[in-house]
Amino acid sequence: MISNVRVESAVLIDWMLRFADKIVENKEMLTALDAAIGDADHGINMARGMEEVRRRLATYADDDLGALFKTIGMTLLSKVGGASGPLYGTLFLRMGVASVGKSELTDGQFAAALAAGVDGVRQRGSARLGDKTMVDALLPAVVTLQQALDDHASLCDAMEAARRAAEEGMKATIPMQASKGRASYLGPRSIGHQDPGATSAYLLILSAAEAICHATRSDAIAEPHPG
Amino acid sequence: MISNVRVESAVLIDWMLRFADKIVENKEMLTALDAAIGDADHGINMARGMEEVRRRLATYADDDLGALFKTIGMTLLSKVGGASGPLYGTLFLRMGVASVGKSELTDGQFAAALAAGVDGVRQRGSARLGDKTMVDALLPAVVTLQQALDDHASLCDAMEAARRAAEEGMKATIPMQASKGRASYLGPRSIGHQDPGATSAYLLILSAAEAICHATRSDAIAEPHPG
Amino acid sequence: MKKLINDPSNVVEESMKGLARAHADLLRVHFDPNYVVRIDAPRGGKVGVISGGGSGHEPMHSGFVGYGMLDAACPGPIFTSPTPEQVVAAAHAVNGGAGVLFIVKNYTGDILNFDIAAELCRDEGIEVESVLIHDDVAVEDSLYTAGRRGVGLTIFAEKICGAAAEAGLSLAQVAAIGRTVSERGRSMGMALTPCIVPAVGQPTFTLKEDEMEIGIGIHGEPGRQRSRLLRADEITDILATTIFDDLPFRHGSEAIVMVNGMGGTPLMELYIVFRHLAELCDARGIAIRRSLVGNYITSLEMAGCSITMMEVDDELLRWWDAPVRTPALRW
Amino acid sequence: MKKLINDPSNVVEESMKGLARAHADLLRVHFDPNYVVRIDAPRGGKVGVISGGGSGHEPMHSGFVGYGMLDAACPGPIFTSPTPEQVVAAAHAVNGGAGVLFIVKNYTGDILNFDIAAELCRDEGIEVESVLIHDDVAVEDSLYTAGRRGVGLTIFAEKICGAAAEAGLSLAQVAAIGRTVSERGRSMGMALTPCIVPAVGQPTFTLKEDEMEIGIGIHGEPGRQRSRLLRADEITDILATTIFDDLPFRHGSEAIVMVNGMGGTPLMELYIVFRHLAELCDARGIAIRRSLVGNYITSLEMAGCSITMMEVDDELLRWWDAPVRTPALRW
Ligand SMILES: Nc1ncnc2c1ncn2[C@@H]1O[C@H](COP(=O)(O)OP(=O)(O)O)[C@@H](O)[C@H]1O
Ligand SMILES: Nc1ncnc2c1ncn2[C@@H]1O[C@H](COP(=O)(O)OP(=O)(O)O)[C@@H](O)[C@H]1O
Ligand SMILES: [Mg+2]
Ligand SMILES: [Mg+2]
Ligand SMILES: [Mg+2]
Ligand SMILES: [Mg+2]
Repeated sequence: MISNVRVESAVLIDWMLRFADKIVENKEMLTALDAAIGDADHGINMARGMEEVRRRLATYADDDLGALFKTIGMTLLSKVGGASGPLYGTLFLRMGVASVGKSELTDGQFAAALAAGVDGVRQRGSARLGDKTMVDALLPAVVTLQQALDDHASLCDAMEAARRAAEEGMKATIPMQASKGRASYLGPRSIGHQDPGATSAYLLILSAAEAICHATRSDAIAEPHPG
Repeated sequence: MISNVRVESAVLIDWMLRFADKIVENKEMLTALDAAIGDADHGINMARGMEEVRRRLATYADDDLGALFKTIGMTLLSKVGGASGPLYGTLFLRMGVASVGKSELTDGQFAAALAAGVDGVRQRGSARLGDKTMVDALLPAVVTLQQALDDHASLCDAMEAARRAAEEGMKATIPMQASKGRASYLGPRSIGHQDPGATSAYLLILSAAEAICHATRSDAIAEPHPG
Repeated sequence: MKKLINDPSNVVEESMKGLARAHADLLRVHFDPNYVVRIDAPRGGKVGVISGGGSGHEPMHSGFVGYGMLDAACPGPIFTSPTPEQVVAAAHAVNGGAGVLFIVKNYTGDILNFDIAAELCRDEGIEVESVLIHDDVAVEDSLYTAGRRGVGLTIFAEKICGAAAEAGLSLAQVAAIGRTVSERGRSMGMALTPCIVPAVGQPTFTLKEDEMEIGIGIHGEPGRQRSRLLRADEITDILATTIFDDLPFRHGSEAIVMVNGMGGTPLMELYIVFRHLAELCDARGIAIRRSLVGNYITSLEMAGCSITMMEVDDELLRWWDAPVRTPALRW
Repeated sequence: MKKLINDPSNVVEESMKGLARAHADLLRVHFDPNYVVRIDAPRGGKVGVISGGGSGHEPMHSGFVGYGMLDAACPGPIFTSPTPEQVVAAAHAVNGGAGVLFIVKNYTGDILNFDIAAELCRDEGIEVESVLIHDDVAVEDSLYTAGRRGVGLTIFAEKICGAAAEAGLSLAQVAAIGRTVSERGRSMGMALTPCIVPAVGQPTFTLKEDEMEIGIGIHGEPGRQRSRLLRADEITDILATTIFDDLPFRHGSEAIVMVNGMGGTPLMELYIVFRHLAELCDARGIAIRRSLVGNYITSLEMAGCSITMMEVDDELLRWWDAPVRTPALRW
């Protein structure tokens, strides 16, 4: 059995750096998706925010995960603008509230914090499943994550299941008619396009799975030969 | 020997109707020439004016050639605008002054009236030969006309010579650098394009030659069998 | 992409600098966070009127900062709503103790950011009211969608709330007047050509030589319907009739009317549209009491136009007629 | 050709009708011959200030008819100067016994038609003076050519002569002030895209995606020089330096400055240009006393800009600052 990963500051920063890289790499793609049913700025918005997150995390030292998530959330809130800024900002601010005073999270705590974050997104934007938003990728991911942990999967395996759920959720936005956000103005013309926010949300979950599984492997290698 | 033509109201109206037809037929071509070195309106301007001349001449009755030319000149002056309106307007107003009180012109009187008109154009616009304007077609035409009449050519033959001179003058504008009118703003970039005003002026002289030679032939046919 | 710019990532800041230099008698600008503020802010005892939204709609909003209209504008990046940080900073800059009014266009991003800003302001003891503008009749008005977009009526709300605030009305009163404006106004727009977001470099949609989009918004987004290119009068018929029937404007209605250019359409064409709109109003017995024709709320270099109409009474007309001194509107 | 028009041959008349409806408090229009005239014309004892030229440059000239600026404007067809008939009719409509001033841009067509109109007016006993505007430094100023084109400075002349006439100065005085304006102002423009004359349906020139024209006029004509597309600051350097050196503007010069849009360029970009122009003026010690940024003298939907600068003293500034109430300029 693979050892349990310690979800601490370094892992979460790794998550954010991976997410920043993916956002920057996929900036044009995300913007092109937004051009089709929105206003062609989602990639630009997210890249502006995540580049700033990357800058701030470069010298980040505080061990308190509540503070870490709050920094990420406030950075996105004050740099991104648009719909995605407050939504992703809220996600991390809520994860911060769930992590205050902790320097590491158990598997269950991590899943619960992520679920709280996604719940914040739902409250802020009042989008439901099927509205063709980032919620369509995020919600299946947290539900699947919790389920897999309940079924005693490792956090890495559970995150991999969550990633698959997010991917399916993202793809499921293609045939949907948007009823929230800018794409909803298009009415039926929004059908047939993948939602940009669901796509960046998939990259967020993908990055989390990568960071966690990478940490798990490092720990697994490290453990047999303790310092 | 071909009989002398009687340059009277009907012949001059025929001239104007032919000119109007040619302007309308060549409207796009004239405008395209003006697009290259001017502001793309010469054909439109001239057509607006000549269509109005055609309308007014449709019911025109007065035998006095001074009045006829004045009507044409005032119509162009009040309908064409731009550089060409006052210039062509002046041409006909001056022809009118030279024809006041006459109901027909001799060959020499016709040539002198046309020369007076062209002189008016030169005074109004103070363009010289070589400035790349309508003067480059008009001036050779009136000089050649007078010359041919002095050499005892018939008015029809003389007008045909004048037409050839106008055509050469028109083509000679191609290599010129404009120093008058809108094309002069282009400096050396005006070289290599035929002047639109010289082109409409050629059509004017061509129409005159056609109208006069047509009248000559009609007279020639009519004469052997007088009423 | 042919634009008079230096670097796509600096267009907002560079143009704010130019605005500040050109109108130093009316306003000043603040960077990081970015906002534009009246030269004499804060004015003690006066409600501060603040609006904001993505850039690329100039002169809206920054061009309406000045006496009798906005106290501050918060320009986001091109077509992207500003952040709460900008709005909170602007609120601090204009708050004269009588509270601040946010005029918010109905877009998810604008609402979320202004809502968070309002929460933060209230936490700091600044009284806040918001007026939501959602006048675009091209968009279905349904409980199950994001609702109608806020477009041209925003200018009317900024002018009228600005006048009421200048006259010393309370925050509750100014907000109530703003809500009346919001209820009484309707807009609809169309595009002949798309626009190019500088950072994107490509048009957000493409149209053939003989096509146009009816029911576009102001963010370069495609409209509700693509159609073959119609004559100006036919286009005006479609926009005007949809607006008339929606409020509805009836025989005897009095209205303030705007024919707005999307940025790339010559003024001459806007007057051609206004001409026919006036004929249609005449035929329906709608009295045009005041009008605006020009570029007021644009989409970069998009060609096209929008029509905004608001039913007015004498009180609203008085606020409309009150003096205003801003870069883009003055009388 | 994508335009909000009905029929290319009616654009001028239809837009005049719209103008009249939108600004019935300021002006009225007359058709056949076409002119736009101040609502309160003729004003006894006041010099009548008249300008005119081809249409397609809106808001110039019709948008500057009103209190403190033009008494009448004579719009010709698109890019075609008006006829003497129009100008004479306008002169009759505004003549209050103190004579009329023609503000004429230096184009052969404009000069010929206004000259003939002046002759006809004088025949009828109306005193006439003309001021010729020829401010375009892109064009060689030579005795052997038609000389420099009249462009942006026309707005300055209309504003300042209008103010002087409003103040009751004599025809000779107003004309003298106009000639001072003409001497002290310089302009230069550039285009990113050509424009399409409605009756033609095709652009008058074509530019590749990476090309621009420097030294264009306002009639859709090509410029003096084609160049690769430069950044806004580089373009501003070229236009401004040519203007600075021509007058010349020196350390200590005071100036009124206009950054004008050609019709299809967003306001944001004009402010970016103004920003750098202001930096250049600062560096040279030229004081910008007043400024205009916006679409004032356009070429239909052409994208691009022009810069106009005029050296001023306190007297010219006073005329500039005098109240004005027209569709496109008011303070
Ligand atoms: N009410 C909402 N709830 C959740 N997500 C939303 C909501 N509205 C929009 N979104 C998400 O935001 C994305 C667009 O983000 P972005 O383009 O950055 O902002 P904007 O729409 O303001 O331009 C959409 O693709 C969608 O996933
Ligand atoms: N000063 C002048 N003298 C004679 N002809 C001139 C002069 N200026 C211009 N033209 C003629 O006018 C023609 C252009 O006429 P048009 O296009 O109708 O007027 P505009 O130049 O005002 O648009 C030129 O091609 C030229 O032949
Ligand atoms: Mg977007
Ligand atoms: Mg021409
Ligand atoms: Mg956006
Ligand atoms: Mg012309």
